[in-house]
Amino acid sequence: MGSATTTELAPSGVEGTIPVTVDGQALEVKPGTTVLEAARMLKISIPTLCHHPAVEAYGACRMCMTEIEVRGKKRMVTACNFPIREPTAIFTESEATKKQRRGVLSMMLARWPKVPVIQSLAGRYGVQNPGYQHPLRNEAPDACILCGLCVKACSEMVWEDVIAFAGRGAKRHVTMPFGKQSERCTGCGTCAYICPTGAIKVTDEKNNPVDPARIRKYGFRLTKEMATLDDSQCKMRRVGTAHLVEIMDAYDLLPTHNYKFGKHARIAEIASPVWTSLVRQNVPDGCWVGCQMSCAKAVDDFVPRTGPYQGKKVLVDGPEYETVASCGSNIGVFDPHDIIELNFYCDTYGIDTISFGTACAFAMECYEAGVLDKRKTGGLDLKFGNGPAALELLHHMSRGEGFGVIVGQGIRQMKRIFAERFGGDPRFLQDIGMEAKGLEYSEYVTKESLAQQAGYAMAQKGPQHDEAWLIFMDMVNKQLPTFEKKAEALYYFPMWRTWFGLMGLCKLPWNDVEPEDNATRPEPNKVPGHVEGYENFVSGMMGGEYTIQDILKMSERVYNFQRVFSIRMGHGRREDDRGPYRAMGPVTAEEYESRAERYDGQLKELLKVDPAGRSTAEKMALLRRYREEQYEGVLDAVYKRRGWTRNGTPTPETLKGLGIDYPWVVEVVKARMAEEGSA
Amino acid sequence: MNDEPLPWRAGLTVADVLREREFVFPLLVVSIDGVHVPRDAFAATAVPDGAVVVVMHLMSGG
Amino acid sequence: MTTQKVDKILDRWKRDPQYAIEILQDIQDEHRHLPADVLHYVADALALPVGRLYHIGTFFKAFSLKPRGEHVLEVCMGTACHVRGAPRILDALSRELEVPEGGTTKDGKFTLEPVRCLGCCAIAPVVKVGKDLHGEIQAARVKTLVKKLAEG
Amino acid sequence: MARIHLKNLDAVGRKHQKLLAGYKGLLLVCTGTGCVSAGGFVIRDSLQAMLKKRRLDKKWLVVQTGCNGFCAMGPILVVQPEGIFYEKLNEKSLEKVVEEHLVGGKPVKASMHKDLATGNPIPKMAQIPFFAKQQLVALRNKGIVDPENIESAIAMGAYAGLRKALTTMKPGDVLGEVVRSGIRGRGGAGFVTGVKWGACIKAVGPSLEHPERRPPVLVCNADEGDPGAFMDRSIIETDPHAVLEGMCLGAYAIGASEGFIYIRKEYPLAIERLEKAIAQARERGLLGRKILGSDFAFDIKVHRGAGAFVCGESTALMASMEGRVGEPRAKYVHNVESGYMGRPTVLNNVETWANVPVIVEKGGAWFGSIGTGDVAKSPWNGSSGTKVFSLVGNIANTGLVEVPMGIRLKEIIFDIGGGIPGGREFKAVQTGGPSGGCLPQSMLDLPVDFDSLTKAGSMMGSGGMIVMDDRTCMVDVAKYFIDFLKDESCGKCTPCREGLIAVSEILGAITRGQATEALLGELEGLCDTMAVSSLCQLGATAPNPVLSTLKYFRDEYVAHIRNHKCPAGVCKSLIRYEITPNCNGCHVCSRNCPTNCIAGEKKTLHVIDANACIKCGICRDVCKFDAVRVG
Repeated sequence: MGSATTTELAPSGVEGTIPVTVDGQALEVKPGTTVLEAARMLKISIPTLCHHPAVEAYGACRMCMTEIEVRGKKRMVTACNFPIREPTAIFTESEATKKQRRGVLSMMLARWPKVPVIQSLAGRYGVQNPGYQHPLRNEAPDACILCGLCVKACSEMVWEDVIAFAGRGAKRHVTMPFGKQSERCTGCGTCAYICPTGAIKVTDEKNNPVDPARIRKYGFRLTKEMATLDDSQCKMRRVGTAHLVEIMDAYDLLPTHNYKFGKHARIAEIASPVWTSLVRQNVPDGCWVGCQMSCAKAVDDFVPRTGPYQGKKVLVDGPEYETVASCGSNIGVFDPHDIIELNFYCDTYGIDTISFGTACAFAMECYEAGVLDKRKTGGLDLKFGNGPAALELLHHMSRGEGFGVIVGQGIRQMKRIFAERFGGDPRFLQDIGMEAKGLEYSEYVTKESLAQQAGYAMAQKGPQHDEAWLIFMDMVNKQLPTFEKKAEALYYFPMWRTWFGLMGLCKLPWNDVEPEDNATRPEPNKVPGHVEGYENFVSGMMGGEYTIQDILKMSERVYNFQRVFSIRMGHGRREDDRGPYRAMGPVTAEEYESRAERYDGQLKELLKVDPAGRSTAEKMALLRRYREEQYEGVLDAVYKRRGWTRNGTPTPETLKGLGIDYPWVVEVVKARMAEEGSA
Repeated sequence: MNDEPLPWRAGLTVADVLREREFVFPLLVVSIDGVHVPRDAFAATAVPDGAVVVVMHLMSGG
Repeated sequence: MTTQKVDKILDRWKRDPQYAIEILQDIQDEHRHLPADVLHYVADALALPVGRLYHIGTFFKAFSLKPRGEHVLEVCMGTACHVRGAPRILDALSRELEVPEGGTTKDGKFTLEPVRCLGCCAIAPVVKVGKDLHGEIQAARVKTLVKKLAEG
Repeated sequence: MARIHLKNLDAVGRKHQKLLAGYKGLLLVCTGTGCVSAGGFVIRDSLQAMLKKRRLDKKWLVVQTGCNGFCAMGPILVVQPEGIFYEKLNEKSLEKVVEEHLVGGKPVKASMHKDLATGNPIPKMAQIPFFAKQQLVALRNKGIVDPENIESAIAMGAYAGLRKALTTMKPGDVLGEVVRSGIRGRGGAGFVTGVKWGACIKAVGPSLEHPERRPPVLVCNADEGDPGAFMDRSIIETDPHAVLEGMCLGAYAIGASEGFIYIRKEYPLAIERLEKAIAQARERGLLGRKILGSDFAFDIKVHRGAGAFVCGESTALMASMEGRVGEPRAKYVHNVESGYMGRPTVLNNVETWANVPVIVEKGGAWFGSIGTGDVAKSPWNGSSGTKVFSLVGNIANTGLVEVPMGIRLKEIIFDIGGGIPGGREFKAVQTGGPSGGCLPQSMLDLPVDFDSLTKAGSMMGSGGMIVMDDRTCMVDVAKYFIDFLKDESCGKCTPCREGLIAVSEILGAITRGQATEALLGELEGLCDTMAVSSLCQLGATAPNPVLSTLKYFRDEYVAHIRNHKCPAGVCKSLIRYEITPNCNGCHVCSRNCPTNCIAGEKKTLHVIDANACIKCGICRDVCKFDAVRVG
């Protein structure tokens, strides 16, 4: 029944195809296919000058004039934008076709006699120089032929619109407004790449790459993907990372109330439509020359309700997904105004929104659990959801006042202070204090992904997702069923992503937009098309040929150096690679019972224990023991894969294999190994 | 599906599966018995009984 | 041009980008040209790329990026005016004012603009100054016309 | 003011008629742009003052009307009920009319129109040949109603068609009448209006392709761009409610609730009257919600064009309505499917809309009976109805005329237009604006309709008709149109932009006597590419002036090329000014010469220094003795 209704609603003919012949060769096309597309399917060439698949067909140069026949009537159309709607015969080389192409070429040749693309097409169609003198004759081989591709590309691909047409008729020309270099031009080079004559030059080559053309080719490919595919993928340009808010909620991964839960009934109040309506989209962030993602967003004329800027109009960056989660759902705040204001003051005070949000969430849970009270907080009513209190706390932190001094020191210090001064239960505080290596967790609930628990807690600089984000692979896709598979992912992705840091690159263009054919390639999770692009980028920059293996090796050296450095500073032990239990499973009965079906099921399936008749506390203890054991198993497997000891120390052999076995480095690991007694 | 049993019914499409499982993420790679299903064909592709459905979520964010 | 004045014009058209051309017309009327800073301001207010406004400003005849004179002498170049001698009127005015077509006198008093048909073909050839039409004008008479305008 | 309902529309009209009947007569002062430039407002105000002074203002009512049509004769006053026509009035002659005619009851012969042949005064407007052969449909209220007073229009039957539609017709019935009338678009291309509306209704849906109904938009194109044409301006200045009512009827037939009028900024008086008319119609419940008290809702907004001929092209017009540069797009998807903001859009020009109320009121069959061909069989079968032309150039009676389709060119030019003034010869008539063509003497028997004109190498266009005498150089005329279009081309597509530059260059070389005959072949090649490969009709029809002059006046091209002569004495590089023995040495020419190149003692034959002469022609203009010759 369902499919029958679908057929009825479907527009007539859309499901079917249309018979077409091109120079006598037959094929079937979808309605709306252009004459040019149909010809290209058969590898029949139709010349174009103003057409490029990455931008909307413009139909301006008229080079692609082609004779067609529909219902017995012949007519001349531009192949690039004529949509086929009924059976059509296409004649790409008929006399009528050639006559018009010659006519157009002759006009162009009169004005731009030395431009190679025109000369070569003129040769192909046997066009001679015309007998009149064009008053605007331009003999430059790299003259602008007014095809408009740069204007279209700057608008549709780059979204900057800094290049424009001006004037009309004979005075038409391409320029930046008022003939001045626009401040908004990021120098991305898309226009220069798409220009068919070389009329646009990129003059800034300060980095002096060995092969700029090779880099541009891959840069352009990415630009094209952003222009043509992003709208149907992650909408990074239109929405930005905020699109993740409702997605994470749907997968029970959005931290709420200090990571107790992964979704919230009030999600709609902070979902991406809210941000797209409040936030000015596509603000050129200019963080990377040539990046068309423009994922940075800004709120214009925001008026804070508190603090030193109260009542004044300010401009606020963001908020990104992480900020919405940390300063929103994780502290129970669902008022977008409060979230933006927290965002603004964090930025203004130089405080990270993730660290603030996670620290505040911890304080709030302690407040609700009775560890804190108003007296201890200096009067702040730190209940979940109290946005004004969170703001007040932030202002206290900035001024170094009262309770703000304590929270400002971070969760690791708070745990100690709350236990020592306020009589909190150190075990409970340890379980719910979302930090590792002294850094606050970023905003994903990792309870159901063992690999990501390790991805967070093992990260060298502390628990954030910069090294690896494996939740989908592990929890949803079930691609990492064994310790070994998890270990492999925890080897590959941290090495790969460390490389972005080494290169000064942003991670988003790697996998927040994907090539059209990505799904059909092996290991689409690694986005092989983009990995190739990075290989070409490095090779084009430095000369020579670099492969992914070379790239991973660069990273692995640095990664091991980082570990050795940690060890030298007295850290880098197995215990440093463990996180709080809140990151691994339900700490409280409330958490367990909210997802009882899931946890009971796991007891049955994984532990072969019948949950019936057991108390929640009993079930929680069983689950916890199992999960903690599992975690240790992952640690072992990852250390092994990385060539580290069971305590997480890189072995001299590993260092040697990487070519970094300098004596003073080996000395550090040997000392640690001696300490472990495993030398 | 993804190593978990999935109740089957006649006329079940890939789009139905994704909707029911709340798989709202845009970057999905779906295959049925090892054959890749393009994104624009989710609604029109039926899931046969006993098929092995793999719904791969790619990574994004942060 | 003050920001308040531009804001007033923007508000008159409800800051609707569909009325970009009308907005620029009002600015042109008020200021006799489209200053660069005003175009940037309007682009921001309408959330349009300034390049689009620049294209509009250089495309339509109603606009000028340089200040036009106090009196704009619009010489109709329609067909009826053409066959009744409009080119000679234009030449005569150009000689009299010592400016080329489209030019503005040094004192900023006059701009000479050939324009397309004003639709007053029955009284061709025609010169329009502000709202006043001068019909059946002759080359020999333009001296007097300019003198009269200069005296106000 | 109270809103008007279906039931009391007539009462409102009758009330106004009664008011008019209370006067002894009406004094219709033309205040169209043509007359205004000649002092129409001054005449109106003076007339009122004169009446007041004589306490006659309760006896005679001064009515300002829109364009009377006979623009060359302005300022014009028509005294009703007799219909006495006074022309070229000034304060003095007006005073005389008031004294002798209004007070004394004796019409003033001196200010009446004179028969061209005999010089005898013609008292009544209806007797003047210029008006005699006209048939008024679109201009039905020309010179009768006050365009700034909605009651005046209602008294003459405005909105009666709308009332008829709302009370007795379904939307499909209105469409049916428009289809039956066979009316073709008056804007230039001559597409059948009923077919266009029908296609739009289909595109609105809901359909398989668009399950949701898409709200359509109506647009009235008042961006009259053809040089030498002012039909649309005059209709709006004369009878704006005819356009508004036509659009209301279109909206009712198509199911639109939103309409736009796109009008040139260069028409300030028309814009002013249009905006007044819209405001009055809204106030009286003829636009907006619950029109005439029914459930029908429709409103109209005005967009001002900023000066670009190409905006007469529908896709460019809509781009500019959307706040973008007026660049056309490919019309492979039609406006009725995706026009303004991607919505189904019906665009008709002013004259087409103004005809609709009459079609609805009198029936499509009535309209179809006027004109040529049997449109009952197929709307493409002929040209029905009347057409408004602006008759200008080297012609005695310049002005606006409305004639039935199929009338012959010579009837318009000689019977209505009074032929060529100053004893000169007819040479050509140009129709269809820059995209049209020039037709010679031999074509004067041609019936004026869409298909005949196109076949002859010209086109109907919007109705500009420019008559040229033997002092017109046809190469210069072709170059004039090409230069006009070169300036007005948007520059988007290659054939139009580059083709016009090239053709202008070649024509320039010909007018300078620097061309070879081989260039004529090159010219024809360029024209072919422009005609076939241009993106829009501006470029595609741009070659018409060149091709039609080449077809009918090739000799003149050859004379420029081979003999380096401009037979009409226009092309500056090929002519020289000389003073003939007619000269009596009055010094007028030398005093006016801008380069002081005329020498001669008083009362002796003057001489022009050919080296210093800039060929401005002023000497010839000012010479009262016909002593300056062009050779």
